[in-house]
Amino acid sequence: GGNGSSGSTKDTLVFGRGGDSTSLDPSRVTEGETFKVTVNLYETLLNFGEQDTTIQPGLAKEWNTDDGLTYTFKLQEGVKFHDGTDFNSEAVVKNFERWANGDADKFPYYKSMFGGFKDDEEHVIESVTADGDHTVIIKLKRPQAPFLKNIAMSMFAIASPTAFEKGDDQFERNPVGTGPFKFVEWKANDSITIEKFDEYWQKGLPKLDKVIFRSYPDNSARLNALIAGEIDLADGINPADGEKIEGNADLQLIERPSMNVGYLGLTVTRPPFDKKEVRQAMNYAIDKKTIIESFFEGRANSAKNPMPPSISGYNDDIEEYEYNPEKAKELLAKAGYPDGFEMELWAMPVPRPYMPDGAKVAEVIQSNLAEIGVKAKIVSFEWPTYLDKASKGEADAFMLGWTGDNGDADNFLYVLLDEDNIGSNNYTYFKNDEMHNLFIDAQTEVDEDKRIELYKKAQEIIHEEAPWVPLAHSTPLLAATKDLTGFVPHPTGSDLLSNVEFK
Amino acid sequence: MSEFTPKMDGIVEAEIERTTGPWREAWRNFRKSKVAVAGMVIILFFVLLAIFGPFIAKEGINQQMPADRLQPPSAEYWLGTDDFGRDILSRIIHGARISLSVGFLSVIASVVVGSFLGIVAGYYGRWTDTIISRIFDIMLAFPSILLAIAIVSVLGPGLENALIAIAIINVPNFGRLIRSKVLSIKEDEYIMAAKAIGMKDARILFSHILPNSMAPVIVQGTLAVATAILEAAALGFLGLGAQAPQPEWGKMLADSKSYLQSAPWTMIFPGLSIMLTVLGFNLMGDGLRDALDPKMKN
Amino acid sequence: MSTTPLLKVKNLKKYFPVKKGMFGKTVGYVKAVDDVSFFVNEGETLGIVGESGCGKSTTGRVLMRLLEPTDGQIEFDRKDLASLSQEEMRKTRRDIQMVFQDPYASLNPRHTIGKILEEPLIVHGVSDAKERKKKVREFLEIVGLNAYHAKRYPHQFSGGQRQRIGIARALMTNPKLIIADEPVSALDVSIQAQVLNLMQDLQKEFNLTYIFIAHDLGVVRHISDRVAVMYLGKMVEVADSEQLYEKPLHPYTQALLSAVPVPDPDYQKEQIIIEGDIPNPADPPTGCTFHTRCPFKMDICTKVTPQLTEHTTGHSVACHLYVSQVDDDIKQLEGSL
Amino acid sequence: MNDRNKILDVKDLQTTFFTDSGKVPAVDHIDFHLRDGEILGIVGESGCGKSVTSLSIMGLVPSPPGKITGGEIVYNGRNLIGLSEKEMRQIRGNDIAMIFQEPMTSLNPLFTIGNQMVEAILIHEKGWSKKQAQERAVEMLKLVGLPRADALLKDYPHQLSGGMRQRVMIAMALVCNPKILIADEPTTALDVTIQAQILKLMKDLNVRLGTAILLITHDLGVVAETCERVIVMYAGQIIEEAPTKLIFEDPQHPYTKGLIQSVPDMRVKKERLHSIPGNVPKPGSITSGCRFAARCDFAFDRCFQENPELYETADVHQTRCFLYDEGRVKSDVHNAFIES
Amino acid sequence: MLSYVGRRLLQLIPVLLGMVFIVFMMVRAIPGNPAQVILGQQASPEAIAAMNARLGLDQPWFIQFFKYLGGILQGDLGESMRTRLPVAEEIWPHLAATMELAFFAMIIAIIVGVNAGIVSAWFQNSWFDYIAMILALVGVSMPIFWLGLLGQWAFAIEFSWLPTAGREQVRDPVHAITHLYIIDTIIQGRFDQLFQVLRHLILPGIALATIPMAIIARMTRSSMLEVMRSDYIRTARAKGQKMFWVVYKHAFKNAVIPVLTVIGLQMGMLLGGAILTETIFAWPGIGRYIYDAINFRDYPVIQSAILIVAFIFVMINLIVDLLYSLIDSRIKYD
Ligand SMILES: Nc1ncnc2c1ncn2[C@@H]1O[C@H](COP(=O)(O)OP(=O)(O)OP(=O)(O)O)[C@@H](O)[C@H]1O
Ligand SMILES: Nc1ncnc2c1ncn2[C@@H]1O[C@H](COP(=O)(O)OP(=O)(O)OP(=O)(O)O)[C@@H](O)[C@H]1O
Ligand SMILES: [Mg+2]
Ligand SMILES: [Mg+2]
Repeated sequence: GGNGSSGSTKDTLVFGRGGDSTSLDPSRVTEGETFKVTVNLYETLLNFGEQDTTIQPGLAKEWNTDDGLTYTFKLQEGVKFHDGTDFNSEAVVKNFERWANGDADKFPYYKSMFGGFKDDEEHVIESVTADGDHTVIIKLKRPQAPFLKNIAMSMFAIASPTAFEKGDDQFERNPVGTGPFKFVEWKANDSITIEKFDEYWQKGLPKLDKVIFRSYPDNSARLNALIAGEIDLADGINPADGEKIEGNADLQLIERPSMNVGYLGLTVTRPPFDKKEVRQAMNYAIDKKTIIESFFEGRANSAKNPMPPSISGYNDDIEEYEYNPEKAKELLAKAGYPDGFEMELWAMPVPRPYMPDGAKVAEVIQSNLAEIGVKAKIVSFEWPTYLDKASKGEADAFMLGWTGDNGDADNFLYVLLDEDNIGSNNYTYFKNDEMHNLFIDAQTEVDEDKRIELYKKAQEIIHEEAPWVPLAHSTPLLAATKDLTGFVPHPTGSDLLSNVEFK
Repeated sequence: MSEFTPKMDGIVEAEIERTTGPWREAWRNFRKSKVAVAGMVIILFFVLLAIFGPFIAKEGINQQMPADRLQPPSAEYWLGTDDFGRDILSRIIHGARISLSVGFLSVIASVVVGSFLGIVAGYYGRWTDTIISRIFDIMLAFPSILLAIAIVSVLGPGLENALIAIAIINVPNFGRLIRSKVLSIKEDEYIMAAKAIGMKDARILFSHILPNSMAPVIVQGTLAVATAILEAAALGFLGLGAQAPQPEWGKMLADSKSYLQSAPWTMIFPGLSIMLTVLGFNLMGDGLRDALDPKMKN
Repeated sequence: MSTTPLLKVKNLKKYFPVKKGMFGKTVGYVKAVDDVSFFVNEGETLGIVGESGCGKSTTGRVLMRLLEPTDGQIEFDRKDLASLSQEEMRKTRRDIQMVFQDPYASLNPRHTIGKILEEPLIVHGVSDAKERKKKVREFLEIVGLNAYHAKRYPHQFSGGQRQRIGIARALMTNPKLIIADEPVSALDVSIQAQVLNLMQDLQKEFNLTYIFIAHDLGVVRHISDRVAVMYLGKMVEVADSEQLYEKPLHPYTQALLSAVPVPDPDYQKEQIIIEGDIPNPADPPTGCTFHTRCPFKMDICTKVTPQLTEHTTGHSVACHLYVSQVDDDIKQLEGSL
Repeated sequence: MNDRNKILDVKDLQTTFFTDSGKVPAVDHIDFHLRDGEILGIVGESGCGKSVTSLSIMGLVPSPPGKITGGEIVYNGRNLIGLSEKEMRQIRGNDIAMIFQEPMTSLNPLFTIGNQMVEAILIHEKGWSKKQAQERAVEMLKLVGLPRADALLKDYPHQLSGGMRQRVMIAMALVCNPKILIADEPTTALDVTIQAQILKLMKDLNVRLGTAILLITHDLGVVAETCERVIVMYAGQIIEEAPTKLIFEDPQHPYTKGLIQSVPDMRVKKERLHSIPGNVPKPGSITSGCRFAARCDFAFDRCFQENPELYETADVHQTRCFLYDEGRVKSDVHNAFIES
Repeated sequence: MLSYVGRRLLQLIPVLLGMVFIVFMMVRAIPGNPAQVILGQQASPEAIAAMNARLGLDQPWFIQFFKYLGGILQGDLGESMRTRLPVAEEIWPHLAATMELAFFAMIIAIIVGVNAGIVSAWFQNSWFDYIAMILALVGVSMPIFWLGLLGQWAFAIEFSWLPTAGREQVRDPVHAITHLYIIDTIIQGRFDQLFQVLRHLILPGIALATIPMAIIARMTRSSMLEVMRSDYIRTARAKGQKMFWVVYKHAFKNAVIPVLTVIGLQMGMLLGGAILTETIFAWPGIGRYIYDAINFRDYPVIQSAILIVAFIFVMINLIVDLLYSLIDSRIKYD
């Protein structure tokens, strides 16, 4: 690197990423770049596991419930917010009250996760009360299976009431939490700087003095900056560059545990995709292996279900559709399309962790389909238009994907394929009553084994009906300088940096 | 009267240069300029590529050969292969067709629309002029690439829409050019002469004003093809222009950005093609300017 | 040469507004032609001389209504041109034609000579293409060019040849009156003579009437029967050319004549060198516009604009010197009676 | 008159333009001299090489495409051709000054009159202060008859009329007391009344300051009124040279004669003008024989084959015409003219 | 003069109004719902409806338009839908970043372009002239994104002479005061940082400068050639003036006006059109800002930012026009 670290010791981590955050109040946004920062500024009552989505203690050191309706949380003691105020049960209550008193526009995620706001029928939370300084009791109106996982999501981080009481807009520019780092400076579209919080309650942490999140919209530019030594850690590495990084003695390649799925959605309301045979034919026609080899550089697993294997409820018994153009042709003939048909194939215009290069994958799919006589025209829109149009059911077949938020099966299957989500995340307009009932049951089923059964059943239906061609569960790549240690990438994409240091 | 032969000081035949029309004259001037001819040769080369190339390189523009991904230039693949294992040379040859058609078509569209508006504004003047000129002002006040991006955003990404956007952003340039040309030619003495023989306005417009404003339009048009190709490539580069698997050069560049270090040929050749073609048009435009319209400046 | 006036101009004015500001407010006028009256007899040549910017060209153009007159009457062939509709005027133009100063700018560079000469015929309804072609050839030869020149383009001709083409174009419609605006100023001396001779020959042959605009007094004398002198938009003196050159009355005419260098080293002339420059036509002096440079300036000159009045038969002058003199003469006459 | 020094001696000067369409010998072997304090006229029609001659003397021929391809220009015993640019600069403005045809465009529109005059002075008067230079400028402006000379220094050229600008040009040219003033059509762009003023001024200055003037014009009238001696040029060559009186009284070359006859005379009305047939040739378009042969009424075989030299027909009179070749009898010539 | 400026500003009003209107309509014609974009894939239809209401997008377009217009008249450029910050506040750092880059590029372009043009005209048809003009042609033919990438590859990655991207050293960020880092570092006396800031400017600056440089060089040359033929240049030489001064004083001043026009136009182009360079060099500038805003359907940001860029563009042209009269006293505005 030409301009090494002038003066500053290796106490500063520069983290290169694809875009800027939009807010530093995690409860107000749904967007991953924000959480990447806030996970280091705030903490949640419960945490996910280091590299999975199991429930671990967070600001609450213990919790329990008897009936799945009343939850008691014992809070850590001696925790302080960055502004010097104390973290206690009252603060927790105030945070929940703030959310519950908001609206969908302010706290969109709260609604998705807890069904609604204070006065809404659907609102799951009955009450949040303090029992002394360090105990919080949350009562639910009805059981919610993934409740604890929801609590552990980054957006439900506990912020300093004194800070957010100054006004929401003021607060999201001046975040105050209990996390290992505190906020320093934000240069819009450029960088966010956070520094070590000296009074952090976990002794010895964080190890770094300072972290700078720097935006490089272009993947190659980001990698270049890493090679040049301008940054220490780069998110969003093209799979194509993986080999190069591995060959570079100064760098290390880091794989993020996969918790995503990339798929080709088939809009079941649009002929010929209203025919199951056609959808199955598509599944047979696409050569996932080549796709994965060429454009995930092998750093992905071929997908057969709409959710990754790491999530409990994954049905491994399902037999993947093999690559078999002949069979596909047969099915097409059966469906009444012996000579194939013409269709639009929507290609993602932007790279996403689950789909590093949509356009190129589309090209492979296009040539695969050509083999079974299907003429696909590749179509692309800008991302917002793409989503908007796809959600309106305007695409024949579209590429998309999903990264799990909380590691729950519900967060994949129900959100992406249930009829309730037609018009939002169920872009295929797929509808199946049996499956719908399975999902609803699962949402309130507290017994984990029973839930798993329900989801496995649902996956069978999905496999048979084939509204998707599941493509891959990719392993998103990061790269770092060789001397960086203690970095543990999280499947959700929000990485806690308190253990990171330079050797 | 026909037997009238004034005592005339006869004209020696040899004194009148025996050359032909202004166009032929321009061509002679043009030929004299080495740079201009070089430009024309470059363009011809790419035009021939565009026309016949697809027959030569019939095979494999979209033929994916996963086994041959990212091969460096070799005897088999003269310019190497891209990340699909496609032959870059074939794709560049096909790309010539795209870039040239975008360049020509968009410029023709803007010339037609711009000329129409420019003539209306320049010849009829008054409020039509005011309105049209204001619209041109407004359009020109936007940085052109931003305007193009916005238009493509409205229409949706794609080669056709990029073409339309480029055509639109160039309209005011031609409109203004024609307008000013019409205004200045309107004052020329031969227009006065045409009026003096009792010619009607419409005839003056079509027989005198239009043909005389064509030279700068041709020059400007040639240069505009150059810019249009660059703009199309820029839009392609931003992912707003040509879509996969069209072998548009700007898009090829964007697609190969990440192989800058590992497979530089994937991006060097498309970039070079853009530059050469554009250079060709710029050279030729310069030559045409000198030949057709020496007074016209940059 | 008959004596019926072919053209009679009365109180002709052409003011160009001087505009300023965003809304083009008119803040004044350039009085390019200011109250000019004269006539031209059939078959004669009226020369108009004056220094640059005095309004010669404007007068010519207004006569053809290439510029709309601000005021005044233009009686041509018993029609008032100033009141014709655009369309009627357009048709009348076949009878009045123009030859322009700049032989380079007045021919469309993209048209062949044939096309240029054919156009007047097309415009005025000669529909037979063969006849048109024949006429083009005929006139090319009349002006001393060859029939095959019809295929050539203007830039292939020299200035003098182009001026011949310009003249041929003017002749195509058999006009009665030709207004020639400095037709020889851009030409070399030896070529100038050719063109002047040609014009004289054509006049005789076709019984043409000329208004010949020039700033070269020698040329004007040579070609004109009568001469009008203009200064700052006004006519200051009109007379038979013989008279005007022998016995100029207006001090300006006198100065002008004395200023012209004569190609004869032995010629002794009285030198009247007038001081100063021509005033700005947008802001002309009051009274007699020449008073700022006049060696015989009187008080009245700064206040009263002298009218063009006939001093002796066919010799009019606009100068206070003569008004009073005439008055004196009359008095003397009266006294002697 | 003849005993005055030759202050400038041009010998066999050739200036050629190397253009895309070939070599153009704009000045083709010309010889002449200028004497101390005289006014020498050069007349000729457009394109005959008058301006190129004067630019050659100044060393200002635009190059490329122009180049002095031969001859000598001797000033003060020094051949100006071959001097370095630096040496030439010492001479320009200081020893030989020049004014141009278009007073409208000869002054830099973006600098004040004062600025341009002071510049002209300071280039050559190294030791002078700006103040001194300004005083000198005012003095010169007064000399050329400009009123309110002080105020004028602050004016821009566009604020002056054509006549005033030409006076400023003259003042600027004379500011360093040059020995020679070359005036290239100084009055062509001016109205006659103004032309008369400027010509008078130049004659006055010639007498008062003794500056030799090379006056270039195409107007025979101007020559007749102003010059002592005249050179007539045609197609890059000198075709006749004589004192003014002689040229007009006894023009020898058919061209000169034709030229004089073709000018309409203000004093008498000629029935018909004499006219020289044909066109003015472009330099370089006629390469063999006499340049004028094609238009000449007296041309005979030899004229189309050889280019005549300048024949000395009298002590002070030279003509480039075979009619004056030693071999031919003078009277023949005379008869030929009378017949014409 | 002042009244002229006033009048020009008045004349700007219809143009700006037209621009506001066009931008407003165009932005709304872009498919895609901002609320959807803001809330992301996960959002429920109700949330989107609520967001629409909050953003005022549920109202008819003309009401939205007049509200926006009213806001602008009161100096309120609206609030970013995405970040909820006032656009007026958010835009400056981006604008400053682009301005710094554009000025830097323009200075390079002017210094190199003007001198190359002058020398080319002075020694017309010399080797220098040929090479400079061919280079200039190559320059205008250069896809700058390609040039930028190649530059980055060669100088930042292969040789590591220059930083690959960004405005400052990431590890040692400049404390922003004016957001023009050159000025900020000077104010703070951080000359080490100033040095770094300049180093960061070089690659994107040169990439951005290429086209204007070439255009300026060509313009200067042709303008100079024309001027050099004029009579007053001959006059200056006839005085005995040195060629250097004739060229640089007499000729250049006369040739400068068309060059200035081009500079003005190009400056405007750079401000809005640096988007490709900004993308490649991760430069947090206005072009990128607008591009992102388009992607996020952030109506107020798109509208206001484009408006501001266009306004600056128009103002630059006004300033150029005023400069004319400073240079050439014949040009008078009254
Ligand atoms: N279209 C016009 N608009 C405004 N002023 C004009 C226009 N045409 C001519 N003038 C002015 O009218 C006056 C007379 O001009 P005109 O061309 O008739 O003069 P002229 O005698 O023909 O001069 P020249 O000898 O230079 O041709 C001049 O002061 C000129 O500036
Ligand atoms: N820059 C040039 N390039 C090429 N040829 C030139 C150039 N300058 C002059 N000439 C040629 O030299 C010939 C003589 O030109 P010059 O300017 O001396 O004529 P002139 O006698 O001064 O004419 P005028 O009366 O029109 O000023 C011209 O016919 C032209 O062809
Ligand atoms: Mg005129
Ligand atoms: Mg000359």
